[in-house]
Amino acid sequence: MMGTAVFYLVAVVGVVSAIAAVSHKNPVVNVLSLVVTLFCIAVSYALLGAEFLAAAQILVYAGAILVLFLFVVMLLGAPEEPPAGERRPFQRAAGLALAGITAAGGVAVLAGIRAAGPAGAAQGTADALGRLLTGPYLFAFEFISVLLLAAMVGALMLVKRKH
Amino acid sequence: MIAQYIPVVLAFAFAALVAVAMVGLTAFLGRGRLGRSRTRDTFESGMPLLDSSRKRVSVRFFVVAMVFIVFDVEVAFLFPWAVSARGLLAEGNSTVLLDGLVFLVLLAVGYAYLWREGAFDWSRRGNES
Amino acid sequence: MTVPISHFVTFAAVLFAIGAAGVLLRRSGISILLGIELMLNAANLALVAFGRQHGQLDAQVFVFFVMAVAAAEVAVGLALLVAIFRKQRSIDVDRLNVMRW
Amino acid sequence: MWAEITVSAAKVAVIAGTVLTLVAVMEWVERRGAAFIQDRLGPNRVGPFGLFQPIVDAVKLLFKEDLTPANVSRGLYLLAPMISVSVALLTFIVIPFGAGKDVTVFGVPLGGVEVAPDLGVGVLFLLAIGSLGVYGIVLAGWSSNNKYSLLGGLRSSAQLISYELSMTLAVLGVLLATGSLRLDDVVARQGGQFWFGVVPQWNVVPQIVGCIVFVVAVFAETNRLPFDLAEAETELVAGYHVEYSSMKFAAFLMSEYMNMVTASALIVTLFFGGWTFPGMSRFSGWPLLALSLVAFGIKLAFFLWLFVWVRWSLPRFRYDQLMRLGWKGLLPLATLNLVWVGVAMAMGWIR
Repeated sequence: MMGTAVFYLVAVVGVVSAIAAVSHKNPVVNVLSLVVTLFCIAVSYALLGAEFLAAAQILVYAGAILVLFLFVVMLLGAPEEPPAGERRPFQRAAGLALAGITAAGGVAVLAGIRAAGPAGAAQGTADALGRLLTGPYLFAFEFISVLLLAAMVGALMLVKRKH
Repeated sequence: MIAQYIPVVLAFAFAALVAVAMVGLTAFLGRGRLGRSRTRDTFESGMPLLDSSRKRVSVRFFVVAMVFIVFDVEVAFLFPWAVSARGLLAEGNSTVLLDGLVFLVLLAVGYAYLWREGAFDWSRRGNES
Repeated sequence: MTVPISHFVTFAAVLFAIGAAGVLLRRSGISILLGIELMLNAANLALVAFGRQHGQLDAQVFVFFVMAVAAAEVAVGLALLVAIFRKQRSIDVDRLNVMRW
Repeated sequence: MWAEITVSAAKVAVIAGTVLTLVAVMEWVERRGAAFIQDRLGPNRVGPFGLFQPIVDAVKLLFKEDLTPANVSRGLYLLAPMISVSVALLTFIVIPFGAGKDVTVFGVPLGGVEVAPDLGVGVLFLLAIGSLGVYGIVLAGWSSNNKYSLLGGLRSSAQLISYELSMTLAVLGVLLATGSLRLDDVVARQGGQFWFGVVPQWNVVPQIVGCIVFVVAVFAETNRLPFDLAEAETELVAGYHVEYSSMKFAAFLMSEYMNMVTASALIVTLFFGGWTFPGMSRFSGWPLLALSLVAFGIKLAFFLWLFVWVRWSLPRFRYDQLMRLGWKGLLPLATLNLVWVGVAMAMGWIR
């Protein structure tokens, strides 16, 4: 029951901060709210038995990726959202409608799986994940390195000043 | 298995309590005399403030952070490998260490590229914004 | 644990919709990338929840890979934003309507 | 259930209380140590040898005028020191400070002098939460709306993330040799056995390179001299906390010292056998617990003194030197250490 209480607390906090993350005007607040949301997702992972993933989520997402976001916000001098000038009203309505459809679709999918409860109790320990990574997913494991290498080269080329 | 998180929850509560107490206590005990405007000025070595301090900063910070997230993800992938390697080795899987070595070699290629491009040279010209 | 899996998935769906709304409605490039991150994370959460339902760990490995892909996406995406900001002095995506400059 | 929670809460209170006391002691040691190294007396008015100086300092800081500068982003400005303190208070919960697996309190197993002994992710929790410490610094720098703060905060956060990689890679070497994320297992593997009958099987012997990398990296992570580029009084006045006063300033100071304690404890645990000591197999139960605490305390004291010693002996790096050392020096060394551990394991040199 402690897990239950924690989950609903985390869900509410996560949703509220997610709304702040996409709607607040100040980009620094956006990034920080997303940190809170990602933290809530990490707690959900822990509740789902994915303990390693929870730690990796904080280490990689909150500790690295969003730091990069924060650096970019400061790099650009914390730009405010430009005034909503040229954008036509129907674009805004269409955006909201699409988001609504997405949510409705998610809920519709949910109705199908409501019957089943928690079945397996496979624990996502680092050891178990390591065995999968070096076993069936070995190629993907090695290839991730190549993907990140490509991303690194690309990003460096983009920000480099040409002389 | 949820039980393993009880101390973590308690520690979070304790940390939050201490943090709030520290900032709250000083606000409570250190009241009064507020509002003398000069003391609340931004400190610029005694100079009056000339302009905003929210400047755009050098792109080199971005490069460092970008390189960091790439390597951080790679290191995160090494954790499960490192933890399971010992057990797998004992079970007779002799190539598991080689898997990690290949991963590290691929990482080293990226590292060598960054070195050549001068991403680690803070004072080299041409990197700054 | 007594929380049904469907509640985790509902949480994920709501987060996904919020992220989608952010991507569709905001005009600053940073906010759009943040929205994409939120959507990716919501998908990850759903994946972990479904993986739990089936008692399998493969979903968690997938999520781990998604994290790596997200890191790569963020590195390149933000580098693009920095490059665009240098040319245009703005990260308003509505003004990105020129093919070359 | 409730008994476990009570024991856990008691452990949080006792261990955190000890660490906070150590922070006060370290403040005194730092000032007296500095005075000793510079051949002067140091604080000597309050109590014997000035021992009560930290208490006086704390009271003074508590009653200082609570200033919030005019141009700051108020919410973030208040949040930053809170993040720093919370992160510092959370990181040491996975460190085993002493034995006690076979001890029970009121019928509840104590599980060692460690707040969260059953946490599966072990040291990864410490690394993950520790990586959030960047936010405290970067937010302090940005929200203060001060050029010194902004530069200090950015510099410091870039420094933190640069050295975090080397630190993590050095930890990975130990984890690879141990095959577990839990620091309990790391300690258990190092205790009780000897090479050639005299050299304890501490990780520092096969992984001396990793140990050096780790020590240097945690010096940078704790923002201590020779890596205190964030403060750099001569160029940045005080870096990211220049706009902070009273207890908010003390929060940053305290988190620095707490991080120092955690870092020293981590060095001891990962590379120097943790709480193990020669001849410990003859003891069990409470005597073992007490002796293990003493052993840990002695090792911890040495590394804490090392922090003070180095601070007053070495000059500060220049920023480009710092980055060069981190990226071109420590990172390859840490990777080589990892490869070496792998090779040694494949050859059967490390069992």
